[in-house]
Amino acid sequence: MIYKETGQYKSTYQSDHAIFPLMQDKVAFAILMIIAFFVVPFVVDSYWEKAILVPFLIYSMAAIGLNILTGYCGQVSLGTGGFMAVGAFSTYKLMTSFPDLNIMLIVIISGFLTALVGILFGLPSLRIKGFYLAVATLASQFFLVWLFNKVPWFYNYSDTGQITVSERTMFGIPVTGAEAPSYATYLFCLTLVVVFGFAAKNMIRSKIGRSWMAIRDMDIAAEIIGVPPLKTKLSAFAISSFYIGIAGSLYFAVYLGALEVTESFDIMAISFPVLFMIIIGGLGSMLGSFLGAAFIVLLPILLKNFMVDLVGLSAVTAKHFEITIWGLLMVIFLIVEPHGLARLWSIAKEKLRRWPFPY
Amino acid sequence: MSVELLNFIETVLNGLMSGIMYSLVALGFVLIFKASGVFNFAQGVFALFAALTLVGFQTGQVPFSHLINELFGTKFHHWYPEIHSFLAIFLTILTMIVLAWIIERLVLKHLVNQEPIILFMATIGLAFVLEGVGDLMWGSDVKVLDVGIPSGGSVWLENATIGLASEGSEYYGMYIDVLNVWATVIAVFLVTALAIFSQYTKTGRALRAVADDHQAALSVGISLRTIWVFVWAMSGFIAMVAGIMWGTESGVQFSLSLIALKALPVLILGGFTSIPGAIIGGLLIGVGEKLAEIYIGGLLDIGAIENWFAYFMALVFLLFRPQGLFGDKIIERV
Amino acid sequence: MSLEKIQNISYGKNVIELKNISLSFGGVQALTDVSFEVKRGEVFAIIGPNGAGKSSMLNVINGFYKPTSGKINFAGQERSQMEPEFAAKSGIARTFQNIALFKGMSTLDNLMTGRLLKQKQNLFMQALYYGPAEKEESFHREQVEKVIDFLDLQMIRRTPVGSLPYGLQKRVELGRALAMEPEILLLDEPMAGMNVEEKQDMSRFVLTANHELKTTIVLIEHDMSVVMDISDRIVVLDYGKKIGSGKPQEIRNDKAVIDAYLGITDE
Amino acid sequence: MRLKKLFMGMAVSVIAIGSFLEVATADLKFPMLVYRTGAYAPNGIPNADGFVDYYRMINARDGGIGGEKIVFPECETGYKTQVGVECYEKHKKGAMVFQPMSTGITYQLIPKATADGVTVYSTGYGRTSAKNGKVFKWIFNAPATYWDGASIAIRHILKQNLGNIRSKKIALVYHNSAYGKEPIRTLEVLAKKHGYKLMLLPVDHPGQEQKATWLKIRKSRPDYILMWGWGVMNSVAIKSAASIKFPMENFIGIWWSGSENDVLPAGAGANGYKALTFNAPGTDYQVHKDIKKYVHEKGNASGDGSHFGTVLYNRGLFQAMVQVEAANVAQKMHGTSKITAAMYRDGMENVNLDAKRMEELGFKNFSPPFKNTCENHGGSGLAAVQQWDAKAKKWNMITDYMYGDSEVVSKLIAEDSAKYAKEQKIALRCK
Amino acid sequence: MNYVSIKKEKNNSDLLVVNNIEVVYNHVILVLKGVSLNVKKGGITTLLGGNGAGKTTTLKSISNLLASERGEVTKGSINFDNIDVHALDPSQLVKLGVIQVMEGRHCFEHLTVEENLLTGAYTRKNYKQVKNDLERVYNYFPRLKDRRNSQAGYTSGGEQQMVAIGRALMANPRMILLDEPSMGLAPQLVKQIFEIVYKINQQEGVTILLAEQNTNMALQYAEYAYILENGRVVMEGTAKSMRDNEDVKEFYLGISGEGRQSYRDFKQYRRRKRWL
Repeated sequence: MIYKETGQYKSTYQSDHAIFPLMQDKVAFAILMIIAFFVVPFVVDSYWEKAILVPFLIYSMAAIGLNILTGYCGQVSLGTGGFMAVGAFSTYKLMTSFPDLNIMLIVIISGFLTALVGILFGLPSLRIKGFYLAVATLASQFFLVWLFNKVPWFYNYSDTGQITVSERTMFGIPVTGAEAPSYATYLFCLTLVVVFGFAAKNMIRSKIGRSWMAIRDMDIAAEIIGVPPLKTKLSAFAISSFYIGIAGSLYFAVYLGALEVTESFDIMAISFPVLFMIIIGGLGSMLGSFLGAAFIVLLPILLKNFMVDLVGLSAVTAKHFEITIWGLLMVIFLIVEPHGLARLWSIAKEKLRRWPFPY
Repeated sequence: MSVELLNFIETVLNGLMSGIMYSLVALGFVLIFKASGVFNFAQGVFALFAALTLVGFQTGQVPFSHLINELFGTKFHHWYPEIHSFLAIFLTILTMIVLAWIIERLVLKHLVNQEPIILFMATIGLAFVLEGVGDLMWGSDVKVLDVGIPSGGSVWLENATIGLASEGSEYYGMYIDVLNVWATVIAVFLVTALAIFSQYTKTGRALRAVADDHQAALSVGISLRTIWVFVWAMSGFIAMVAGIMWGTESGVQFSLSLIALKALPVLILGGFTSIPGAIIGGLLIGVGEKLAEIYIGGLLDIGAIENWFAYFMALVFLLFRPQGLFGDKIIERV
Repeated sequence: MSLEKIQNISYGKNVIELKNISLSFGGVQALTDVSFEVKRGEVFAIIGPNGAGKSSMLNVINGFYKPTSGKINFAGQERSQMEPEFAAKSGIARTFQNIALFKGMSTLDNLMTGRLLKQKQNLFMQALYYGPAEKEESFHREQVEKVIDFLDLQMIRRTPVGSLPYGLQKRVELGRALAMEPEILLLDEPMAGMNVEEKQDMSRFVLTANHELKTTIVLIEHDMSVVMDISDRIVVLDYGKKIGSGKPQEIRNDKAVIDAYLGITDE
Repeated sequence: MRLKKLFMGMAVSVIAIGSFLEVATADLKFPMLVYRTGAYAPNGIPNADGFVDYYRMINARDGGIGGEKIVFPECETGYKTQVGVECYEKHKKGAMVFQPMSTGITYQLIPKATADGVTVYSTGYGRTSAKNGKVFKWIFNAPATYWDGASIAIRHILKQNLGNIRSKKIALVYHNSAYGKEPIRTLEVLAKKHGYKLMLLPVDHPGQEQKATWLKIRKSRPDYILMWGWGVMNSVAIKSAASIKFPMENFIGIWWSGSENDVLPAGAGANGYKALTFNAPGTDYQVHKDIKKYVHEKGNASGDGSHFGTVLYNRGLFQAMVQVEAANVAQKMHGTSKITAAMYRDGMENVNLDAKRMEELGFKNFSPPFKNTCENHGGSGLAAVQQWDAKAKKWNMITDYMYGDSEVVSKLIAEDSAKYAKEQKIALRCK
Repeated sequence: MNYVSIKKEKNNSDLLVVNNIEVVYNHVILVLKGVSLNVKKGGITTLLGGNGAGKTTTLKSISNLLASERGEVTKGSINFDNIDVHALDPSQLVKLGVIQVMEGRHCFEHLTVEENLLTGAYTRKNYKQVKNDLERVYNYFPRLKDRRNSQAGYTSGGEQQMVAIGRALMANPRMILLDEPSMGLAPQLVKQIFEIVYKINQQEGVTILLAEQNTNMALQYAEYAYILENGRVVMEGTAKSMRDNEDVKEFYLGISGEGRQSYRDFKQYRRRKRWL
């Protein structure tokens, strides 16, 4: 009985509502945070930063955003790429228009701007449901990408539509631009993800979260108990887009540093992968957003390194295998546990709780 | 007639033709969605896979030759020079049937009664698998596909219409791609056959029954698995037709799989569950996007709007009919 | 059980009046010129054959359907239709014929959704959580726990309702409605698919809510023995028309009602 | 739970090999970012094959560069920027030069490589203003830039029209991305100068469906069409042009729109199509003989060897040759065969491929001579026009190598690079 | 093949024997904990019990519709006419003559009434007999004949129940598993449906296994009854003996010593004894 919850009684509703009601979870989470904030920054190198950690954090942010919309509010969206582009281009415009604005502020304002766009494109959700909505959200995806490619104002009339980040600092240390040290970009993203991760969790366990889930599970009944569908769905779109916008902002400013909209925010590059993340991680689960992001960021790299460096296949054959195995794993996962990695995790915890007894 | 009018007609005509090309892809989607509630994102990759296989058979490529050569240091690529395209098509159809059977066995069977989004994701996984396997089997080089369908501008139409313009104006006749005409003929044939089949045969009725209620279908003794294999094989066949049409136009290569994205607006406009919807939706989208691209886009000098315009069009239609133009009305009761 | 609730109950006053309600969709006439009123504090039953328009009637009352003609007199105002949100805010709660619970959520969360309208903290405070939002959560949790206690749902507090058996789901649904502290409770076939024993339980809950919380109850039910036993007044619909109304005893002996609905009298 | 074990095993292996165990050798490391999969694979494969065959030939024939073997790990990007970043980070340690093979990834790597001190060589693509060595210390794009290309195409048209194209209508069909948009500014400036009318026709990725574009062309009848396409877009465009009976000799593609893969699907219709090039097609060069002898006949050909001598294959040879030559120069300059990345950059900056040197390398008349300097990272800017002979299935060079409108181009480059320098606060080099 | 002669198979032998089956959902949830039933040829046998008692699961494990809900029979055996059917597909069972009418009707909403009925004959080959049977079904349910061309989704609950039963009849079954035919129906309709079911049983000799909440009705028409609780059979007997049993009276019929109790008079919850 490694994972014991007996003997931990709650005497107040507050403690019963806590994010980690169990001591073990609390401790584990604290340790994780200590490692993330105080150990990793000292050992991180640029490969880990650029190829794994920063993308993982950014995708987690986007996944939280999409999970709010899809996992909690039940509105399937394939427009993530477009919304991330809004975040990225807001950041670029803000950076170039207000050279003295703090980068943290820029990122958050970009989030708010994306939220506004999200509300606009969330309007059809009032009438359209299910896959019809999912496909309809592609309209926003294609339109936004087209817009940022077409209107030169967004990329400051550069010849090619490429945008490049300039250097910005926090506490004197650059966090954007090519000179930013690995630990700085990592910590910058980590802080945002942790802060907004908690905010998301809090919203989910409050009134607004329950309204979303009510709409998700049965919108008619929700309306009848007094959940206004318009406001609730739009709030989900807004908050989801806020997170996705921040993710887009970081994706541009911290991760890639330079990008061009048609390729970097392509539906196959962003919208689908982020949707995989929340489904493989677990719809309607915060933990799932992180697990899913980790899975999707890491797996291809794992497979690639495994096949190219260990097995010694040529890059191209490895890639073909990678695609195949990747697809297979997705299918297998969905068959084994349609509720995602988060569910697997809780089953594992359940087993630990009973260990060494089988039932 | 004024040249403007003729040009307009030409645009509409070409839009219709493009639409048919989209419909060919959308049809496969509809079939599968109707029978198994699966939104099969792999339909585009199906088309690619079918086209690759067809070319592979036709040119006698050895499947997995790249892989085998890499692993064992051998050097073989082809085992026979070339065979007739009809034989190749026949072999491809067989392959697609086998593929359908495998998919039912390995994927669908295990995902019965899952939520639609899970099934959707599974088909994306499937798309990756097929893409990877297709690459491994046949290589990712571009391949020329020629099964003897003529293509290129129609000289006959051009000559026939050149005189229509009013005297003295500069007009060169109307343009239409012969390949698209063929696509239209084939699509009309396919849809008619499908409609007759599903309305008037026992299997067709069973198909619709399965589409309505899996459990009930099971309870009256319809074997879901047979129906599914049947349906997936059929949409594999349609994918092959789409693959041939698109592949003839652009060569067979990975991009072929992205035509699924062009079929999606067609699908929501026509309704996920309606075969005629797939055709009408395709025609509407085709005409709409071409007119938009040429007239709105041309007027405001903003090119490349057709991609999002198609989706916007579909969206506007959806606002009035949330289940698509021909989709089954959602019978909702409280 | 005592939800904090101060009501100036004046029994016998009309709490809602429906005047000449007609409703049609897509050419189908669901309700034709139906009028009745519900009095404060009573158990009021609507009965009639399948497709008589009973559920449509409830949907009109809580604003989900907009009547094509007719007036609704509620909360001192005469209006031509209700809005679902307004209805919910003014204390109309309901349950559904085919359970409409939030299947992905736990029993507790389902009941908590009943409190949504009463929670006032804004989005920012909710995201911040600690402080006022937490206090508010705890307050409502306490209220919901009372309902849990009343309906004996303790064992399934954390269970996702989707995996509960049908009867319990019905009970959770009632709980969600009660958590709204409704003035009027609309129950659409609350006993459908239950055996006698379960019906007895359900009747008890409904009657307790009616007696102790002074909730006015509007009920659709097919089981005549239940209806006759627990309701104060009954209205009978057939093909969207009102064919009778009155006390249970009057209905039992009403010729038109017997012909259209009851067939043989209850043994 | 077997799955779990597999994952654990793989997790361990990635940690082991991800970055820490990157083997540092004395060899010269030329990482290759290739794309043999995805939408652009048909173009990526022959190009990559050229690289690989050349490196293998050098290793086999000369035992490497100055005795140092070339290692050229391939990293498959699928033409995707994010994967490109991962590949770069994975291979940058000890790497001499990166050939991103995509304009998107090039833009991406410019600041990073500059910060890390790694040379980026984008042969005839990428950011045009990187030609200005004063601003872009680590970036090279010799022998010619897109803006050279655009002005050469215009020059070719001018020549055909005896210098007067005032009444002409020229359409640009371009890949709607950073790559495709590159020539627009130049063409606009040139339009002002020469008085032609420019029509812009973007084609969205991947370019499978271009009906509207070609209907527009058919209607408005431009005299010439220029094309900045890549991947499937090229073949569909050429086929469509043939279909609407556009005179193919008036249809000119950039050097990335002129490979066999682009014209073959159009069959006879493609006859007469023109494309720019800065390297010759065919297999009549010494280097091909060497590759045949040292690589193919030994059974070491990259891929199935079927791309040997194609345009993009030959371009791969050329690109690889320049990269190898830069190492040669660096070794000579610094007097050591074990050069560092910084030394390599110096070598690249001092590459001087005159006719004599080309001949030594087995590239006699293969491409025009060029030379990098501190200020000029963009080489000569020379390119020629080649034309497709559909019957012989062969590209023929129909002009000499010519210069673009250097007056216009260099002004644009100065402007753009100055803007970048200002944005990024870069001090100018090369006093 | 003479249709009627086969169907009139009333005698005292057991057509269906369910022996001590256990059913597990999702590999973890044990729903049936050893249920045994014997169903007499040509009779009506009823399964009674509350919600979640396992009635539906029992029927589904016989017709083997469990598989599609991630359930499986882990123990025990099911014999139909001396054939072990527990591993058979639903379609094979239908061919053998066992067909289930599911709870909640499950009509094919977008098919017309007639098409619905015809799908019932999916496993049959003889088109002429199918046509005859269609007419017979219309005889039992004249209302369906009037609505033969309307979409089943637009018919009323009662009509849908008729479609469901009619559809089952179209398979020319030897045994119908009838799950909650009265659910959500008005009293008059309930009676009508039960009468038709009874008629079918009497005239066609189709064996019927009926799961029902409406104990009163079920016991009026059935010959033999089982009571399930919590996945176990807790009581069985002839319908008559059941009707006279005090416990059944109290818990399932709502009648205690002196007569029917009013629903108004139950004062407390959790007052009862259980057969466990």
